[in-house]
Amino acid sequence: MAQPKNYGFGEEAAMLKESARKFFADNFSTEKLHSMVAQDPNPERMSECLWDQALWQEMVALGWTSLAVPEEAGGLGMPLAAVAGLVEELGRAAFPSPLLGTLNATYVLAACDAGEAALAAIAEGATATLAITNAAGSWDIRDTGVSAAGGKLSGTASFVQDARKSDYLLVSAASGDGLGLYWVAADAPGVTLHPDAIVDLTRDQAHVTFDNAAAEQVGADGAAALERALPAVWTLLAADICGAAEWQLQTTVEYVNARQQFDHSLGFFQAVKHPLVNVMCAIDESKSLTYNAACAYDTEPEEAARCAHMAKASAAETAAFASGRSVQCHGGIGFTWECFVHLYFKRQKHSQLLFGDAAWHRAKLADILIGPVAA
Amino acid sequence: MAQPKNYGFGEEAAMLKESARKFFADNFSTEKLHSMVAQDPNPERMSECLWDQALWQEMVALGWTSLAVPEEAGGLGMPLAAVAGLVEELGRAAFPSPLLGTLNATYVLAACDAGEAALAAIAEGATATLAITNAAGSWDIRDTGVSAAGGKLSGTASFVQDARKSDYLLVSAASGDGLGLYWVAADAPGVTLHPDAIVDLTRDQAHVTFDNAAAEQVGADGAAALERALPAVWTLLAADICGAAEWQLQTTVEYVNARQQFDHSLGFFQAVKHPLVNVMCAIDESKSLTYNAACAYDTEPEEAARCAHMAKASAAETAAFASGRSVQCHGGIGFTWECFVHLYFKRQKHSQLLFGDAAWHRAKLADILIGPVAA
Amino acid sequence: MSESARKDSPEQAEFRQYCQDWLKDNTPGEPPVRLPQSPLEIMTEPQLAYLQAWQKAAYDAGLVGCDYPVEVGGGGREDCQRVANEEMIRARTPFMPNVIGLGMAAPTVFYHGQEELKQRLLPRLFSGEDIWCQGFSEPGAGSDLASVQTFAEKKGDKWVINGHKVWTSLAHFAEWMILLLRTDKSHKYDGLSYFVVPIRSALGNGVTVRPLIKITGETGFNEVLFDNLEVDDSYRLDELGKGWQVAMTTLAHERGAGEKVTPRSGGLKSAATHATTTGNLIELARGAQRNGKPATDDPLIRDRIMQLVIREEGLGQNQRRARVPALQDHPARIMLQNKLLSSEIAQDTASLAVEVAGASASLYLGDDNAPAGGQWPMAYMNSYGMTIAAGTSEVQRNILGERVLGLAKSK
Amino acid sequence: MSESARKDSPEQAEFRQYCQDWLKDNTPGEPPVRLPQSPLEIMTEPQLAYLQAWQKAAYDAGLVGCDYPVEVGGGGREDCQRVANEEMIRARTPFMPNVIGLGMAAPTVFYHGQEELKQRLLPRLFSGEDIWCQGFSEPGAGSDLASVQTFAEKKGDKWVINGHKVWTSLAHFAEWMILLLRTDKSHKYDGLSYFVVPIRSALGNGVTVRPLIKITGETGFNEVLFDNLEVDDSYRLDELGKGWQVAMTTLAHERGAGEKVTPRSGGLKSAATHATTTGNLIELARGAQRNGKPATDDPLIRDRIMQLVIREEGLGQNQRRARVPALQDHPARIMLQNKLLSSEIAQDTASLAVEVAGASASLYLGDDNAPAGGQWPMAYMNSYGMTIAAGTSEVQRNILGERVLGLAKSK
Repeated sequence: MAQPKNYGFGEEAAMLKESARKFFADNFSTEKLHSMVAQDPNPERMSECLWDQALWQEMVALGWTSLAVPEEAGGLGMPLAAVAGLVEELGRAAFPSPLLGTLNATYVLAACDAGEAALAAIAEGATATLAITNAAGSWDIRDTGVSAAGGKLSGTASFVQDARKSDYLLVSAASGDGLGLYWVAADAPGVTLHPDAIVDLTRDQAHVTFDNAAAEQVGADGAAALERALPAVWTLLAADICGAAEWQLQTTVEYVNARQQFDHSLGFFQAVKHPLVNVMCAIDESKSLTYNAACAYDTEPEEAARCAHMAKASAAETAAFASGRSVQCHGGIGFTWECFVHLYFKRQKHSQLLFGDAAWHRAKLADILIGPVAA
Repeated sequence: MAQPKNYGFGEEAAMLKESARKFFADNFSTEKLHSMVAQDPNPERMSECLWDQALWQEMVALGWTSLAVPEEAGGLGMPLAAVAGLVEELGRAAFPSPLLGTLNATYVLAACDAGEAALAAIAEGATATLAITNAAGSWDIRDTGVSAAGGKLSGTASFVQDARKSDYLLVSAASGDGLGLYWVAADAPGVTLHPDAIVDLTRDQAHVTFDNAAAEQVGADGAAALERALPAVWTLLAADICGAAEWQLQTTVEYVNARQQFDHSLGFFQAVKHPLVNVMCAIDESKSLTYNAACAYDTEPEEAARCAHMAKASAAETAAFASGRSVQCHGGIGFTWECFVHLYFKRQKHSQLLFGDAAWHRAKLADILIGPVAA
Repeated sequence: MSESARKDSPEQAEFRQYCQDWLKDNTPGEPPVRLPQSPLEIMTEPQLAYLQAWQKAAYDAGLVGCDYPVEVGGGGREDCQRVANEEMIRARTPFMPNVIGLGMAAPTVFYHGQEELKQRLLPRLFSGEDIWCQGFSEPGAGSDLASVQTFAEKKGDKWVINGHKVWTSLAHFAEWMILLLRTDKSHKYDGLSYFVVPIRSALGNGVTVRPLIKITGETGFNEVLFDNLEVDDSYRLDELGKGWQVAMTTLAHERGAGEKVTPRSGGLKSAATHATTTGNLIELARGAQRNGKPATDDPLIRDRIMQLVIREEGLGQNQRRARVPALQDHPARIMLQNKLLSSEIAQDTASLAVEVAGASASLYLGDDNAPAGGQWPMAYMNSYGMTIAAGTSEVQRNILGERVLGLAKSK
Repeated sequence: MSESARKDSPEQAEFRQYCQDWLKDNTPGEPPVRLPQSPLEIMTEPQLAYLQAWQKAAYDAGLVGCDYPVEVGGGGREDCQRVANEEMIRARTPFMPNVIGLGMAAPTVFYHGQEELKQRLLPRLFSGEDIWCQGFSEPGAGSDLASVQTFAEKKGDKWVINGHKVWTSLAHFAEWMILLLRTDKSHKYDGLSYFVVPIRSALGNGVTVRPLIKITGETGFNEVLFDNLEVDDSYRLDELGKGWQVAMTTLAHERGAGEKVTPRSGGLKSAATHATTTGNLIELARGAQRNGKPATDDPLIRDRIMQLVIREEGLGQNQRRARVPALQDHPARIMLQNKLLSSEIAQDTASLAVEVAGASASLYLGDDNAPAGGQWPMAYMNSYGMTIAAGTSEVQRNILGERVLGLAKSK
């Protein structure tokens, strides 16, 4: 199936993106974000989970959590290209929420053989997140820290994103039959959330222990489902990064235009101007690759992994680069807690490494384009 | 044995370096170099070997070819730190000559068990070069394209530097007893030089075929001798690169100071200024590491490989970076044959890759500092 | 149906079919001579003749200048050049030799020339019968283009031109030149005017063309000296003193940001010779050895090639996204990056290829053992032409910072 | 004999032996509190007390201020501070808390203060009893230091100071501040003067110190507000209007390019806490997993670590080469690179460490599972303090380009 020239990003998608941008602009300024999540600067602070639940309920009411749910499961069944547009705006606002986790779970469930009930729950407003990573932080599909036997889970899932904002966990677990996927309420018996104390102030994270916890198997061939769905996960994270990076760029441009040194605005100096241009070019590369990956996911599944590896590899580099320049170009003020750039800096460093850093994705891409290394 | 603080770079070394600089400044301007080697710009030209043999004879008379020959073999036995100083000046002048090859051969011979006669020949003014690389351009010691049997050589040595300027070849060859080193006149029966058509106008290069050619074995354990001596080879090449890079930097600085655009000299613009500062810092790193490597070779042989890998890895990067900036900062004129920067650009690209590029040396360094990768 | 065809208007759809049909029968076969890497490097008459014949055929068939009015020799179509380009590139036709004419001179003459001049010059420009060159840069005016000193003095109703232009690609074949010069020494920008001038017919009679040799050893561009060349006032484009504004039209089209789509065929992927692409880089790496194994097995090489693959694909996807209005942040933001990014990607690709080739990268065109015939080191050197000419990368970054991000002008 | 001792003068050799003997018995044991990563980040009184006690002991033993004259509290020795530093670093003593005093205030007061002032201030500076801070930067004067607006107005024989300084490390503990201010609004550079002013004794009486919180969440620097602070004219250094020249003495010493060697102990390698070195990075990589194997087995990680190892060693060897006159290209060329290179190497080292830690790099100081206690992400964030403070990397490159390469001033 050939890809549409416009990424399948039609009018409906454009309206969704525009309305999301307006929603965050109207309801959730960076100032509000800062006053919500950055109350306690103590670097040894315990883990916190601070978010605007009232606003979240509005988002649910707008249907944003069920966008990706297939129509037959009660959702809107919108293409990933449209969802990516929404997530780009989410990233631009750095809005703390379980949206990304819920979307991720949606794509995985949709690739499962028995995900209908869980998808229906999501379509009705339930939130969820992926619990598929082991304590070593491996991004390889088969590396889980959880095992399953007789429908019960044991072990630990680490680096679970926005766990405390999520009603359900979608867990990968190994058993004699291979890797399975399981759906379990976050507050189910035998499930314990251990919040992590993390750098990123706009997310929460936990490791989750399972002590013989009863769970519903939703995917018998978990590896196949993850292989199909992870390109969507990478694409959405790339979209989030692009939005956040655009905020970093625009905020920094504003600052260097206003700040005067040596009788010129800072933006006059090529040592400031050229790196910011490079940031812009990096963002554009990542954005274009993100929509390409979304479109491939929607229309050419056999190309989805290749395109998504490119998108996340590019976005990971963009996240790191845009973050570094946003602080450096802000100078001394950028190094303080009171300047908002640190919020995005920390979110981006987190996103950069999540679900595979640039080198990891490039290695996978090379396996596709060049072929694996001879043993 | 502890290293001297000053790299063992004493008064004698300083005088040698200073006199070499003066020698080239007085006798061999870049203009002279250009008119000698750049007569034929045709990119499909055949291989050429253009050099100033009269000046070379003066250098031999000054004793420069026997500097590194041990005193007991009739040479001056100067430390590598001092020789590196001379080679830095050679690189700055980009002087086409068999000096580097002869010095390389000297260090390898000095590490051999039966190199005395060959060293004596060098002390008396003979020139030589290493023929230790196979057609695949492998820099690993054991990868030779030549085999030995009964004192006769067969096969091909590739990428032999300044072959047509050399009286003798020092050849590595595999036999049933392992890797041996052999000394053979370049015009001996059974030895045929096939000149390569190369980019670099300041060197000549050839592949050499051996057809049952009689040769004298000078090193029974060739691998051990090369392992001992190659750090000196890498260090001298790094020194050559540093000298050439300094020429590139100074020439470019002069140009950007003179050239006016937008009512300022080009050097006013940070997009020119900062890259040139980065070139300077890269050169200084490489220089410091080069003298450190030379000093280690002289005084702490067990550290020689570690330090020389650093020096050549650093210098290879510096060669590439300084070359790129020298052309870019010269703008349109730098892109022409008539501007001298192309001579150094081409020499540096050649040096960058010769005897191991940056990544190759870093991989070897990692084996030393981290330990080899578990199989 | 191809992806490009998906959004065709009826006119475009019909034209696309026409192009496909014509190209099926008329795409030229193997060239009788080795072609250069780009039209700007055409060195010999046989190269030129082969490429000129192709351009003429394509023009006669209506695939060149489609969107220009019929009166000036165009096809009178609407937004069809894009379609013709897509089909010619798909058909891997050779490139067209009159690149400066098509990409820069045609839109400039069209938007700023008098009607009579357009009707006279454009048909032979489109057909490739008249090759054009560009006289902008001077020894003292590179990045700072507005400081050109070539001067035209009014004598009667003629202009007498004196000066010195450099880096003029194709001047040795050109009939015409677009020429930025000075008619008033007292104003930097407002003292500039813009002419078209005959080159070939004035050789030895006010015009001297001297080849410049490139760092690679190739010829291909020239310096052009004007010594009292007399030209008619009708060769002036737009008003006196408006040369800078006219030049902006030229440069916008050069950067791909102009109103007219440049007729393009061939392109990198169909070049008869070696192209600086990651695909070719991977081929090189498969054949090169590193530590006794194919270089494609080296994780560092793999990673660095993938970095370039991603940049190359990003650039391609930029072009695609630039046509989706809802995914734009600023109208010119993507298009103004093209030249900067494509030249730097090409440079880094060639640079990595040289590293991958390793010791063999020392071998040049004249060597039988050189990988890819020695074209990688040549491509690497030529890449500096791309990052320097037509606005250095430094100037491109200024333009992007100032026009798109709104940062203060660095000058 | 150690390599450092090889070139000692007789005085230095004797002094070195003395230092070694003293340090054998007097190097402090494990600190009772967790120490910060650098003296500039001292946050608590117990940290300060421990470090102050060490500095006092070292001063009393003659290891601090050795090269200053006896009259100002120094040791009256010649080129011996270097020796003491080497031995203290070898002995892995803690760092000294009064870094700004020792490194910047002492040489400035010494070269520009009146005799009486020197004799009064320097002994307690060397001993660490009086902590010093630096009042240069302002909200509107960062890289463009000469645009400071803090103003001193002459009233009788007193000066009345009003203004706002920022990024003043250690101000919350400081007795004294070196202060660059304006005494004339009509000249940018020549309107500047330089004072030493009491901070602690004037708190609430013309001086307010407010902590600023860093991006990491740590405190450690401050803003200092002057509201009609009265100071005596004897606190002025050098002539009125010569503040910029005096500040150059301060900055030269800050960049390690001044005449006086700064007393230094500890240093990165002996810091009680985690240091941003490639050695620690390799340890981290040994413990981290990548694709099911130690990250030290990953060829890309190995390569990138080696890039940093080489830069780190290059910086160290630069220091060594800077003392070999025959291997210099320009007197200040190497030393002026120090700050730029060391800060960027630290930044890149911490950045790579964060990548090596991977998912675990999300974990911060308060998390029990954080690799190295979460100090790598903190070090990465703190590294921007290093590339921004005391002349941003951009300003450092200007300085190098202008002073060493002789390029035109960018302003």
